[in-house]
Amino acid sequence: MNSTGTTRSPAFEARLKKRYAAERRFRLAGLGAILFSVAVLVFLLATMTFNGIGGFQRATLQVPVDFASVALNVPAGVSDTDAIVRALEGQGLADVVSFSAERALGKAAAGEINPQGWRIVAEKIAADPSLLQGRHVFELPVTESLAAALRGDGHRELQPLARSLEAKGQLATGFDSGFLARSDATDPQQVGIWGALKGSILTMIVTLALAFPIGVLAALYLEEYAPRNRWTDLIEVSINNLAAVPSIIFGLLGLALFLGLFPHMRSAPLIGGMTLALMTMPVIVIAGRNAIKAVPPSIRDGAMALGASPVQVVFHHVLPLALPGILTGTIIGMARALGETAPLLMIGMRAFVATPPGGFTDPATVLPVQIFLWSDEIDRGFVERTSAAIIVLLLFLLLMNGVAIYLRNKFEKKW
Amino acid sequence: ACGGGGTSEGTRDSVRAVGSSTVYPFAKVVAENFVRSNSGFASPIIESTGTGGGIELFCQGVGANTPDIANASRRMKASEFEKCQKNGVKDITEIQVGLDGIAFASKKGGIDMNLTPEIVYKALAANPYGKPQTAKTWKDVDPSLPAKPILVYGPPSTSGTRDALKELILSKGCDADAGMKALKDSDKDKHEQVCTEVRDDGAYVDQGEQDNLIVQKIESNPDAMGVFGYSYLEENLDQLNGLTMNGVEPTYDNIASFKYPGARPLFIYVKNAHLDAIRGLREFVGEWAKSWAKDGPLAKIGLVAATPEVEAKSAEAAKSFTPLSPTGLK
Amino acid sequence: MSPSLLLLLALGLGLTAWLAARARAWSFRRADPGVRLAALPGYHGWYVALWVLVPALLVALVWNAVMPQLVLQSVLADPAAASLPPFGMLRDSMLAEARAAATGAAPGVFNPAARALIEPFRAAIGRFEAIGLAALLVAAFAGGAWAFLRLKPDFAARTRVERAVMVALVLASLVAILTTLGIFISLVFETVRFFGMVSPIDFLFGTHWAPDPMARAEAVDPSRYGALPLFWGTIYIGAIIAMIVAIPLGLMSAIYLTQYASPRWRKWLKPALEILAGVPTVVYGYFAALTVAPLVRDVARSLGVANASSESALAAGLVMGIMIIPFVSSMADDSIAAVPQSMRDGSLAMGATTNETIRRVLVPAALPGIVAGVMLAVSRAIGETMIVVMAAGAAANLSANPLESMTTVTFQIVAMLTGEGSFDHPATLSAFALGFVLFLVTLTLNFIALRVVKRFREAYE
Amino acid sequence: MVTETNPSPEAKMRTRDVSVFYGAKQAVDSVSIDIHSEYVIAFIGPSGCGKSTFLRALNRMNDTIPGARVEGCIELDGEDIYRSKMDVVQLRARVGMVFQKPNPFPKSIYENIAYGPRIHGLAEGKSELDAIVEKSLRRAGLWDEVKDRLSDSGTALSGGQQQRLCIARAIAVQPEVILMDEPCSALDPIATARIEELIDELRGRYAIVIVTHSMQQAARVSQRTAFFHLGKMVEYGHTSDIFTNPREERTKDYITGRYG
Amino acid sequence: MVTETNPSPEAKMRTRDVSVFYGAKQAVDSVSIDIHSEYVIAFIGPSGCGKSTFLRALNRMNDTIPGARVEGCIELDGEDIYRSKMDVVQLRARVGMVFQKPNPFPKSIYENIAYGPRIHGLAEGKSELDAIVEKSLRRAGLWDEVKDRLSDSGTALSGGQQQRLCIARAIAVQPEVILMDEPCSALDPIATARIEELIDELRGRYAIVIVTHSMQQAARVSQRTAFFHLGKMVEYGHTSDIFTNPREERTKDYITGRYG
Ligand SMILES: Nc1ncnc2c1ncn2[C@@H]1O[C@H](COP(=O)(O)OP(=O)(O)OP(=O)(O)O)[C@@H](O)[C@H]1O
Ligand SMILES: Nc1ncnc2c1ncn2[C@@H]1O[C@H](COP(=O)(O)OP(=O)(O)OP(=O)(O)O)[C@@H](O)[C@H]1O
Ligand SMILES: [Mg+2]
Ligand SMILES: [Mg+2]
Ligand SMILES: O=P([O-])([O-])[O-]
Repeated sequence: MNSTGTTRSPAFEARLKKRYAAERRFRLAGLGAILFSVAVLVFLLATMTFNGIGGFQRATLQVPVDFASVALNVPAGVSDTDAIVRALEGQGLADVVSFSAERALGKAAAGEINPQGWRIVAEKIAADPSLLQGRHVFELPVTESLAAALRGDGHRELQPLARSLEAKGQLATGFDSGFLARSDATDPQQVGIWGALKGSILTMIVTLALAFPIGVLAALYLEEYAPRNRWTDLIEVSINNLAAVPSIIFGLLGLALFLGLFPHMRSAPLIGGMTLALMTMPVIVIAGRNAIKAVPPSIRDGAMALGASPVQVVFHHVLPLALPGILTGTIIGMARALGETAPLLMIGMRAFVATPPGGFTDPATVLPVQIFLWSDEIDRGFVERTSAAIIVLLLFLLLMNGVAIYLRNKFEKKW
Repeated sequence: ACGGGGTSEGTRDSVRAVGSSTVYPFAKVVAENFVRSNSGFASPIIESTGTGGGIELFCQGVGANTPDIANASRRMKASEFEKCQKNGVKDITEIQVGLDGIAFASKKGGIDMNLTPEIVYKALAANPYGKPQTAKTWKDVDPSLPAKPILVYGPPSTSGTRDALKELILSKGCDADAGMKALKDSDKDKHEQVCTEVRDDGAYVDQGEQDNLIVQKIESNPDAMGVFGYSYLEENLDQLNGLTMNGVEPTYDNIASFKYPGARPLFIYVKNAHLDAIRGLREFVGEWAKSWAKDGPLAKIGLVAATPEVEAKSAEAAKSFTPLSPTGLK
Repeated sequence: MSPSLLLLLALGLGLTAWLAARARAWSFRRADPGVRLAALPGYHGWYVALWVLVPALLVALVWNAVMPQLVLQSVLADPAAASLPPFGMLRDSMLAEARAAATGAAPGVFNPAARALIEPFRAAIGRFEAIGLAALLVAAFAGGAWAFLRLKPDFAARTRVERAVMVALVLASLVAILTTLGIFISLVFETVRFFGMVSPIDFLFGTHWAPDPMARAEAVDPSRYGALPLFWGTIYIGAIIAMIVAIPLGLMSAIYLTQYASPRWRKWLKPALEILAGVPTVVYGYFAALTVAPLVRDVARSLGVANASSESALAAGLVMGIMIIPFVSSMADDSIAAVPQSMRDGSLAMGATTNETIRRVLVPAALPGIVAGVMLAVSRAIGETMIVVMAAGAAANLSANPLESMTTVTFQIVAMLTGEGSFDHPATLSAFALGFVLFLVTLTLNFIALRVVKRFREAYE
Repeated sequence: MVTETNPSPEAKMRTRDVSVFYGAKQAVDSVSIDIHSEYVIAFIGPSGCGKSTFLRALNRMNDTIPGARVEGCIELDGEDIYRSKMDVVQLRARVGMVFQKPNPFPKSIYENIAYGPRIHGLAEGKSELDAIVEKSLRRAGLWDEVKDRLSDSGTALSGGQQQRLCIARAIAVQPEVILMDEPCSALDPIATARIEELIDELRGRYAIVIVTHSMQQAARVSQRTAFFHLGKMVEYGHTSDIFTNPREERTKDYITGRYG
Repeated sequence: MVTETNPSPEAKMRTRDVSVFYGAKQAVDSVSIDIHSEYVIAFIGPSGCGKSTFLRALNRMNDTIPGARVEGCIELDGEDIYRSKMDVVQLRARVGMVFQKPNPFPKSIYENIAYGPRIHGLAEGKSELDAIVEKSLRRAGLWDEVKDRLSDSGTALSGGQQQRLCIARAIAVQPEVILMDEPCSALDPIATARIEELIDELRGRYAIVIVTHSMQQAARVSQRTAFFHLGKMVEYGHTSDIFTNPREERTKDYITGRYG
């Protein structure tokens, strides 16, 4: 063979140098791409964590209450917390608390205790009526103004008060475990994420329960069984196209179709979940089809030649091998669904719901909508709460994906 | 509880209100107080859909599937009222709950000037007085103003705040010109276009409904100006500076007394047919009446109380639920 | 009985049927060890279980739908109902209250007049629930018995069960068609209405977009409904700028992860990148508006573009590109990892460098997956609104300058639909028209893409 | 073109004028042949002459290749296997196949063998399944090499081991007809001997067709030989006749190539 | 264990005490051998004895198998190929390989062959490349069968054709050493003859190692033969000696198996 060179000619060596340079560049580019993406991620996570840490805390004042001097009593035979709280309210607990606070902290500080703070005292008493026997120190939430003053912003006038209370150890910020247990409220010191989180959990359950099986089955049908004709082309194109339909349009469809069928379920996680499922399904189908396509035909041949039926071939061999790819689709599809706001606005999941939903058909809101709403709250106390809510959302996302990621790593095989 | 099938029968155990995003924060507070002071009622569901979307839902008919209250940052339109009537929503109570002011603000220490509706109109209109817009800096609008570029962040055309901006500021500035006043009589549509269309060459930046973002953007840009509801200005007074209009500062009192030009009323519309059917609806409306006073909880978060006469009228409406008559609607 | 209890009951019956039928199939074999069953015992189990479950669930469904009506009829026939107000919402609410109290969903009634109805409700519900339960049991047993009696050693249970599976598969694929149809229908009527007010020509070819939802609906100015800048903005931000970011970053990340990084790193980095897809768009919006956009502006100014603004298509596109990296990277990663090892070996053994192997063998072989990932990414980018409005402003500009403010079709749809305008205003209706045209455009693009991908697919083995 | 002269009536499979096309390209041209349980048939012929294609037609594995099309008639126990009511699954369970390129499942060695018996319900309980796995592996001469690593992946075996695994997998379901596409090409003489023994052992009970490039092997294991050339079956007859006394010129040229 | 007795100084490749492990499992055990251009070496031995593994060690294709590890020393022209500065790309370009399972790229037949020359820049211009493609295909004996369908996919060929395609692909880059793992196992006698001719033709200029299960083939094409058993190289020597007069018992047992 007389060609320009062989593998040991100087020309080859020179070329080789270039190829290696290209290789290095390529590899660096890959590394750079990864590093860049990770850096952005880290930046986002770090800023959110930095901003959000404060959101998990709230300011409390130490209020000593001496019950011995007042005549409060828990009605005998009542064990329901609400009833006890109501009874104590009737006996003037609120005044007792504010009076004790005034005596211990001064009038100005007492005025900055959250007006609903006595409820905490009442609930504590309901849990342990023996508290009424003596003197106890309660940590009561403060108003947003004092909390802002403690942070160093907000109105100037309150800042000296905040500083002096802080110096005396009576005012402090601490971890607010209630943030994860309460629901939406108007006062940033009182808000919690549980309502939205529960709404998201319920919605995602519906979405996953619908989108995953339907998506996987549709992908299997299209890739493995469907005859290649106009009809399947139509299905294929419409699925690909659904992925490109802006999410708000799915909201319109949910509004017209699902709310048309179940008109009394506006704002319900069931409707939200169904709407998001329509949006997530195409992603799962597309990813799934690719994963299925990548399974080498020789594996199907082998199973088929053993007398496995087409359904067995698919469910015993193709599906397990395609599972990692299907799960990838599920992960990114569900991540998108979890972070989606626009379509949910159309079906009413943007509501102010102060109680967590009791079930799939109760009015609810979801994390991203809650975040969206909080981010536009007038009150500045919401800034940190918003970041805290974002952290909760991301943790939920990780948890949700965790199982899928574990399975994906487990099922990944080479052939 | 499973709501009994899709039959005409059905009810809700909670009040449902939809509508304006401006009224939304106030409605939330009212809802919260309502639950506290009336234990035994489920917490109302407040949804911010925008005034138009809210009235659309409100007017869909009578029944558990439709909202009980529409919050609005403008009066109901005659066409909307008709639609309500057509769908069987006959008796509607209109209650004015207070006022909102649209404020112009900039960063403390940033650009500062005394605005007038005319200046704003000349700076922001797409075709001021029918002529092409050429102003790049404030100085181009009025030689006494600083030579800083015009950059105003404001509400989108789909929002009630923008509607108020047009109605309360731009139209006034426009009508200051005699020619425009004449045009109003000869060609109404043309007049409306010339007077209310906002320039879209980047000097006016439509920022969605993200008012907090506007605040942040003007905080980081001393040359920029923002337009938003008065409550946002109040919350951020330590960073922002309200710009005077006709020499009047955007303060609570000036808005309440309509001295400041950018003040507009806020409403809620109640569906009378639901009053007996929905538990707590009357009480919820009553809670509004308890909250809207000058020293009430709503004022704390930026609602401007209406004049005492209006307040009295509203309180009366919240008790007697006299239906709205279409005369006077636009 | 609540629906979930019914469901559980049906499932329980199904499980019993499954066990019984399977045992029966085993007994065939035990009775005659020489016999070769036409299907595995498990399939016999599934066959009978399906025959129990499907009728039972159908009955439950139907009964759940008609029972409230039947209960209502019977309560209204009760003398206590005579005192009810005539038709209207109050009557409905009283009935509902009584029903809720009767089922225990509510502790008591709010309207005392409804109290008399509680008992009739309780009685009627009890009666009809019993009937429903009986019907369910009958259906389940009838189905089960019929199926059970058909079991024979040579009964082809597998074929039948698989036929049921195939039906499920076809139904699942039909969901896509139905959804497409649903979207089409929910858009088309309002679109036609809109085109009655603004001519399609003005809409599709006009270059000025400034609808005013507050203007009088009767005086439509068609010249303000030119959607061209929106479509351009959508393509420019979502399909050009974002892709210039996402494709190289995503593809190179995938390549690095599959070919260079150690499996341990890959195991952690791939899910880490996927977090990017789940960060709520508000966060990206603020990131774009407060970090990236000013940066873009300052860089542009320092490069001598004097009038660079804080709102630019570039900033929005960049951030959007980052958001959709995982769509490209994860899908490409999966497809590249799925190329058989022997392809890689073949190339490496020829003396190809890793990079040549990737570019010339692996990427072409994995192309369908990569293309699908990119298509998903573009789709996601087109649908994004929050980043657009926060970073690119909302001004509809028809310009090739990435430093100018722009807006997209999707943002305008969201703005119009969630805004203050009334729903019969052309501005609000324009959202439907925009959605409809976008739908048709993407449909066409997908048809073309289908053809192209079919052409270029490289099948291994 | 030849057809067998006296087709015995009890042929397990018979094909009549079978042609196979890949799109427009004809790979097999009017092949008619009878396959009996009494004797092993060897298909020989140059590379690309259509042996594998014809073999795949016999248990309808061609169905899986897009564009492949079969004409003519193929019968199994007198039933046309291409008729629409044919149960392809059962057909393939009855007509087993070993492919030219070994294709173990990416599962454990044990699972590779156990798969077939499991889906056909050939074993009751684990111990019976274990027995089938062991027996199949032993017959394929692989047991000693893999008995300690049954849970390793089937793809981590050497080429020859993979091929034997595929043979073991095929016989584990006890098909009635076994089609082997060059089963020994990757095997060393010892393993080859093992497989040839196996074939001998199975003959009589199962109908066996084997594609091979080795004349010696054809001579050793088969009783009938079919020679393919350019998609046609050029000659068919007793193996001894074909090798000692071919009727056709092309056959003679091929087998006297001295190579193999 | 044996080592060659008088290693000629100009050995193209030499290995010393090479062991290969898959994880904990040892697949090759201390093999020392010299590979010269003057003669073709055949590796024979039972399935799973480590022939492929050892072959892959010679051009570091083992690098791609996770968990595979090589000990000992392998030199090409006196340079240790496992030293860290070794240029693996050049190594593989110089030491070509044909795999046991044919693995054509999912590209056209033409592109399959042109791939190597193109990445190594061995051809200037299209016509030169065309010439290389044609020549390689001719040498592999495939040209006549595929000359009209060069743009068809390489995966749509028959098993034997795929294998010849892979051989053509390997020789198109003109390596100095060619490792062939059972190159003829899927080939019919005619094609086998073509490949054997090719090997003969290349001998002298290229060092050639061929793994085969066919004693006849080893006898025909090789001048030296190495017999592997259970990972060890049991015997190495002149082919004629090994076949007529093996020193080791195991070798004798294997080659007198009479099969092949
Ligand atoms: N990837 C792998 N992981 C673990 N073990 C392996 C792997 N590949 C091969 N083996 C084992 O290593 C040993 C040697 O395998 P090798 O492929 O070298 O055999 P061989 O001599 O080429 O056999 P054959 O002639 O059958 O191809 C065998 O026991 C085999 O099971
Ligand atoms: N999938 C396919 N698409 C198109 N042509 C094909 C396909 N598979 C095989 N062919 C062609 O059909 C002819 C017959 O192929 P077949 O695989 O049956 O040959 P074979 O006799 O088995 O050869 P070998 O001994 O090399 O395996 C060959 O020319 C081959 O190139
Ligand atoms: Mg073949
Ligand atoms: Mg090998
Ligand atoms: O929602 P709006 O306050 O803008 O009407």
